[in-house]
Amino acid sequence: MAKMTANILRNFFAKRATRLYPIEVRPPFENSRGELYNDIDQCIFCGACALKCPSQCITVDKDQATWFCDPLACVYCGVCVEACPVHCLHQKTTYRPVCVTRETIFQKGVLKEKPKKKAKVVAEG
Amino acid sequence: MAKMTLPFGPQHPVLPEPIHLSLTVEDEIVTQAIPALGYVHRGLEKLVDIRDFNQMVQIVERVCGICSKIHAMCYVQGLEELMKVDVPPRAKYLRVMWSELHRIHSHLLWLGLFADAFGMESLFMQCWRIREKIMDINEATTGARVIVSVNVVGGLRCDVDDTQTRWILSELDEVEREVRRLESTFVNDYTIKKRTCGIGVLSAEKALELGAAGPTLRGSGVAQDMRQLKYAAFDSIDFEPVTALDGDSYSRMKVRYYETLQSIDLVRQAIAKMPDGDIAVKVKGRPEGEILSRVEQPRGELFYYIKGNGTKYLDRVRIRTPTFANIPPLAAMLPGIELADVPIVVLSIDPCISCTER
Amino acid sequence: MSIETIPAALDTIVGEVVKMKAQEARFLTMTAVSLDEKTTELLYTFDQDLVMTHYRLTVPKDTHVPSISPVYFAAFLVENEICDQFGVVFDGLVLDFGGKLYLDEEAQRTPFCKFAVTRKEKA
Amino acid sequence: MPDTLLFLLIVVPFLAALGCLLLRQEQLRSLIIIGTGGLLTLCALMLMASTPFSAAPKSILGISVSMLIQAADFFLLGVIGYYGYKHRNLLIQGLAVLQFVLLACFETFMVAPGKEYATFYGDTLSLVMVLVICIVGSLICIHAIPYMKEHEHHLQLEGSKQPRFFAIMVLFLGAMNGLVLTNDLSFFYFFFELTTICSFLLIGHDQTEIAETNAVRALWMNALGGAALLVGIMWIYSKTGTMDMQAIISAGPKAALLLPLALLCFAGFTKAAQAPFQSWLLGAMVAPTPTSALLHSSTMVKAGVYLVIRFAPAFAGTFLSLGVALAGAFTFLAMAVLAMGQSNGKKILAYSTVSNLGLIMACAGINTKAAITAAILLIIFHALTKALLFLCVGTIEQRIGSRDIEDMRGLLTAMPWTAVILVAGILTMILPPFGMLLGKWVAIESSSQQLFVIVMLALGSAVTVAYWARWAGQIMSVSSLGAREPELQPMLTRGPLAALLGGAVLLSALWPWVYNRVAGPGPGLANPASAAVMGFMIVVIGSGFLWAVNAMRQARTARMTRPYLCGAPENVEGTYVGPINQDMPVILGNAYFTSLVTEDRLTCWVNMGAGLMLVLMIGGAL
Amino acid sequence: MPVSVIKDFIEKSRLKSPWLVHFDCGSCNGCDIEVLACLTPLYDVERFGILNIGNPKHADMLLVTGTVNHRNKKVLKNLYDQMPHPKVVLALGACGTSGGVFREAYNVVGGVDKVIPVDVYVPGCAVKPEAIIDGVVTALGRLAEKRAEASASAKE
Amino acid sequence: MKSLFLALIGMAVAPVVGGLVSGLDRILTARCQSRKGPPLIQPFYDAAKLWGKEVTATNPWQAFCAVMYLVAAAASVGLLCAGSDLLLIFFVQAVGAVFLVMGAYAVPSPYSQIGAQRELLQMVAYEPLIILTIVGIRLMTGSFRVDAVFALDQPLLFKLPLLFLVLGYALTIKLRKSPFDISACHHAHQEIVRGVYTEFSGPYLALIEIAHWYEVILVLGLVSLFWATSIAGMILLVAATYAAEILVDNVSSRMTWRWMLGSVWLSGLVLSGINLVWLYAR
Ligand code: NFV
Ligand code: SF4
Ligand code: SF4
Ligand code: SF4
Repeated sequence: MAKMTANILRNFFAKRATRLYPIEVRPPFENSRGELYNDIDQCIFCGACALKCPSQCITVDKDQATWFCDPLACVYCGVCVEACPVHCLHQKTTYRPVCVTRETIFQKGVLKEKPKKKAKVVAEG
Repeated sequence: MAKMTLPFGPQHPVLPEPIHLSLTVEDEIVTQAIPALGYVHRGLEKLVDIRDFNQMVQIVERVCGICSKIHAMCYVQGLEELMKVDVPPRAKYLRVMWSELHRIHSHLLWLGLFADAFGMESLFMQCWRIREKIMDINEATTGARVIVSVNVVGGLRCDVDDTQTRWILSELDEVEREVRRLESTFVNDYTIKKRTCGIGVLSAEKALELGAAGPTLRGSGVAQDMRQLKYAAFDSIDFEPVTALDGDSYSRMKVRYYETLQSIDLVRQAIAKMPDGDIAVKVKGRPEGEILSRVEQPRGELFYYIKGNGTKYLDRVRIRTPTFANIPPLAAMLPGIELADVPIVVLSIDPCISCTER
Repeated sequence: MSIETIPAALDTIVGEVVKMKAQEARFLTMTAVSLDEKTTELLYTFDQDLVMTHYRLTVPKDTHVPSISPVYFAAFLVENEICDQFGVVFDGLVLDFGGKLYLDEEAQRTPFCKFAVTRKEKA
Repeated sequence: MPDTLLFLLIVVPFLAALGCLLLRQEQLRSLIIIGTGGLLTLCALMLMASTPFSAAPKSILGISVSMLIQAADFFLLGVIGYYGYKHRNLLIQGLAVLQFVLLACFETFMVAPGKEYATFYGDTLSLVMVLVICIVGSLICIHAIPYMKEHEHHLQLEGSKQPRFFAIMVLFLGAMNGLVLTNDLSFFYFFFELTTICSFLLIGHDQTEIAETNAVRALWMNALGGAALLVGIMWIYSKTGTMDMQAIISAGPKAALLLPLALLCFAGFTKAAQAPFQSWLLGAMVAPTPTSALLHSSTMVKAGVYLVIRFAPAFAGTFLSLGVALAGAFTFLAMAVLAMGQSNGKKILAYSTVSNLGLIMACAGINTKAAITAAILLIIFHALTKALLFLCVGTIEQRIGSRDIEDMRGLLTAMPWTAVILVAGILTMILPPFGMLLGKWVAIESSSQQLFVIVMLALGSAVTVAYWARWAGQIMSVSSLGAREPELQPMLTRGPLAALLGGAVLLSALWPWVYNRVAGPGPGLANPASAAVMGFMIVVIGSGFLWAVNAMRQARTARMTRPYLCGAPENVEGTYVGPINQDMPVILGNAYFTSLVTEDRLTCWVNMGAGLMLVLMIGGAL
Repeated sequence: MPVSVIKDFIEKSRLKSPWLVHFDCGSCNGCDIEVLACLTPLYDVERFGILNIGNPKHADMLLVTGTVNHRNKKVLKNLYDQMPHPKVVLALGACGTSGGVFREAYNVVGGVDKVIPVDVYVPGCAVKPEAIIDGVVTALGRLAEKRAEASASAKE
Repeated sequence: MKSLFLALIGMAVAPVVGGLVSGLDRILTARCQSRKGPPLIQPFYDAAKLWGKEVTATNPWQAFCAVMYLVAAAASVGLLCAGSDLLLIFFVQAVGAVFLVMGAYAVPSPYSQIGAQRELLQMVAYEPLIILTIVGIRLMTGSFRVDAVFALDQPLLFKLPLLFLVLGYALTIKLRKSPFDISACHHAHQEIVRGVYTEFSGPYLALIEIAHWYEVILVLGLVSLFWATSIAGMILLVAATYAAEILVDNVSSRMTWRWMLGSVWLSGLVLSGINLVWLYAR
């Protein structure tokens, strides 16, 4: 108990450990894996991201040139980012902000002339 | 005398996870304890049918957020063996580093929760405060605090550079100092000893017979640790299992406490011996055949059975987690103890239900 | 690649397990794999000083398997799990959850059996 | 006036008993009992006006009183001997023969016709006793009318034994009245033995095997006390040459008299079932509940404490006094601890009786004026509440078929009226501003000079609160309002319960007055609960009570939730979905500390301790 | 003191003292430990009056982590029902909001909103403690809105 | 009349001070754990919020018990302020304790039932100690009354040091602090959830919180009697005692009731015995 008392007293007189979060925000680590965003102009709608995603939360429609992601189902693993052949998919360093209703990411781009690869579209059931 | 039945769980503030124990107590002494599971069962082993073996890495990482890195490691090591992939040595050392970091965070987490179980809130706070440093290391080096997701079949997804390793080492020094400060509290404190010594005793024979694993086994004096199998880079790292002899909650606590310190040392060794080079190789082919893979988790021995059939979808993945092995010993320990000791004994096996039920 | 296993039969398995216990081996686990619609394979794994021993038992559908939980109490959990997931019935379980260890009525029964599988596209 | 009242108080019950025996008609018997009860109550109240008094009636219905008593003494001893013979109990036979011989010697050789003195005497103490006996005792007898009917119905007896039962019950009241009013030691001895016989007959009433064993146990223990009493009386007489109790008492403490007084106290201890003699009172539980109520509250055991309190001034300040205090305090603590380990409602009541009597004994032993006042106050409130609790348990037992407090869990739904009365009764036992607690308070304050006594009282009072609160708590333990069927009971069952509770509450409210009346005029006895303090408490707690009742009423309309069971779903009320999706019942039970308080093991130690105390007490008198 | 002052204080207190109960609904523990981490010195949500009270009967907020499965959905519903009004529900993590990677597993029902109404969704895997704090703050905003709406509609 | 006035003032002020003390307690505890902690008036927020919550009950009798607990606690503080009899004050607070237990018993939930049983055991543990302390005071002052303490010319602490320690035991139990937060703990991480509090919700819990503030004041009032000769001494003693309570709370684990009963009765009795014998011997 004596040792613990010393601990407690040290805590008491030392600087507190608390980071006053909403007031005091620590900048995120630079390689933190956060929210996805697609640089839609670059995207070739190949569907590689959709195919590789372990959570199967991306839907790419190459005919309509749309890229759709369910951010609530995304597990921020970054697999899709690594899979993207044109590196148009990025992760921010912060997570998607909280929301009060279900939100989705829906992006529409223009169809590139010649998709490099023949991609398969996986329809989300 | 008058008996009483009470449901312990599924939502119980002492248990972070939903497990249910139907307890029968007489005069606050437990006479019967029937466990009920299934509140966390997701059935993710079955996802092999719809996720390919690479995607499964992300999925087995989410068997449990506390030991996720090591799950993935066990899984990819199995596959690598099955597919005869030679992982670059640097990756092996990095795997050791991250897995031991994981162990530190898991043990600190547990030490805190255990302190909470015997009602010492300040100790809980202290442990978790220290643990935040490890979480920062995780986030800085891998990009995520909890599910670090560094393993892929064939190696790793990210590397650390020199500045990072130096920073890790200095942080670890700090962590070690702080942890050591708690040594006499955990090991000698009168009230803690009073609450843990002789509570939930598991003899060595009983532990072996009931298939206990990890610190629960080592707390009973059996020096068995899967790291002795020398997976990853453990073949060139000095390692000696930590044991304690009494088999009670106190011994298990001591084992985990000293393992925390040991893991700090292992991380240091891994960093010191880490060679330069690649961190991953390209994997070709599809897994075929069956393989077993075992690693040491914070809670004990993890066992993966993987069966591939030559397609990118595996036939079967079977995960036997340490807590799964520790539940029967727990069921054997509960009868006869006091109700107030139930949280202590339950936590003393460091239960992780999400691992157990997958 | 395949694991080295010792074949066992329905009537010998308990005897083998008793032998393992006499050698003070630690019971690790059992693994069930559904081979096809009609058969399930059970793998009994033991560990002694970090060396594993396996017994392989092939069970046709609807066969009752003798439980080893009277020998190794620890086996009750995994046998119940296999009962849940594969529908294999174990005789003499010390603590029988009757196929409800994990699963409630609403969930799919014996989800791991081949006949219950609807496989998505295969590559 | 006192003479007439005396006659009525003592003789009428005898006549009523005769009536009960002879007029074997139910309605008539009920009438006799109610009538006697009313008459006794009236007489007792009227006696209030004329205390203190003394009287020396020479003859009764033309027969010399002392002759009558002498003859009756021998008759009683004969009866005891007969029962000893019938039950083949050598000890009882021996005790009877011993007393017979002693008494014969005493009467023939020793007693010389001395000077005249009052054979009856009444002061506040006896008045309080008479009031308690008459009012509480009568209420118990009245409650017994429907109770015994049901009881015999339940036992399916062929011939009714009620005439005998009620005869003894009312006879008991007369005997007690005599005991507390007499001033003559030989009379006292007679009434003392009479209560022994009566209790013996009542305990054995059901004539089951266990009833008989317990009755015999009660008989031998009390006969032992009787013998001690007789020896004590003879001894006193040989020293002082008088049987005049007041003369002996007012003479003040005398060293020569200490040993005989110790014997008297011993007799009191047996009668009041103090440890190590508690077993007879516990055994008395087998009797029909009105018997228990009678023995425990207003009669029998109170005779024991009365004896000690009566003679207390004669040993004030001596070592004997300290011994009594210690033994009493020890009983208080030990019995409270034993009660903790009980789930049998009647046994809890029994242990609590012994425990509270221990407290009263301790007060008598402390032997200051304040302490004696406390003792008398405790007698009053204990009698009221204890009678109430016994009658409640009896009523409940007849309905639910069990006297186990575990079975009374949630009684509020089954018997709302009785449950509330029972809980209120328990609360009057342990909480201020009710009399029992205030009495205990005076007791503790007056014992503050005696370390061991106060320590035991402090421990005992905490344990007491615990076992009562536990019981009261679980009676109210119901999970939802449910459909409460209104409780139907005969007026004769309900009336006494309400009257007893009302009495306890009313007297508590009148505490300052009661206290002053009991303490009597005298210096240095400030009432710790003055009218101002009581007023404050009554206003605050009373208005709180009203608020609470109001809150309860509002809560009736609130959304009802199920108990928290860790979120486990409930399909059926009182169960939760447990392993294998089965409905597991929620079983509730109290801790009875079986590992610490085992009745058998602990009783043995307690008896040894108490025996030691008694030896100390008597030895100290030497 | 005028009644309205007390009323205002009570309304304010609702936002100043959110007590939470946390139910792990089949989460992988990743989100759980982050919820616990919120209580610890670095984040110390007690600053906002938040207590992990562990008992639905005392709680104002239900924090749910993990995927709902067939067995725990009944527990979840039960806990929700036992909480007195006003109450808010936070679904934490990919699992809580939608089922995450396990959406298609055989024993998974999906997100929390399949069983009880959810007020705030906090994405992440695992959610970061900061995100949980944000979620709580948002939830309190929702609570205030709901109260305002309710009192407005009561006035009409 | 004066004492009535004092009683009313005490009853009005006590919850405010008690709430602030609880708030301070939480801040200091947080500091010991190197946290920031809640605002000082957090307890008032909590109580007000609880008061404004939906009323749910399992058994209306609970409501009755909660109110009675509060009323008794308030009455005992009132009596203390009026300088009344110490034993009476103690008995009146016992009314509250008993009603709290009965309220916990009122619901057939195993947690509150076990909590209630343990609460009773705690009462069994601390009541004798408080009575003995009061007896010690009585031996010093010659009266059981509070006002008699103020007539002394020397702090009680000098003559009753061991009894003060004994009182410390009782206080720790009464304030529900480790190692004696056995029947109910302020935070819920306990095997019986929140024990006696488990089944009280909404406004009823608010009442109980307020009653607890009263009890804090009662307890601190008792402590202050040990240095009744000067206001500064009183405040200092109370502050030091409370700080010690917080410290002990933070450095010890929760014990079991068996240990509590054994150790409290044993050491409590021995300590108070020594002190009392010494007093008698004088
Ligand atoms: N350590 C670990 Fe796991 C695994 N595998 C296990 O029981 O924690 Ni969540
Ligand atoms: S992988 Fe990249 S390019 Fe292909 S669809 Fe996805 S985001 Fe577009
Ligand atoms: S980050 Fe992972 S889960 Fe999210 S969309 Fe990309 S691959 Fe899918
Ligand atoms: S969201 Fe991620 S971290 Fe959270 S429970 Fe689900 S898998 Fe685990």
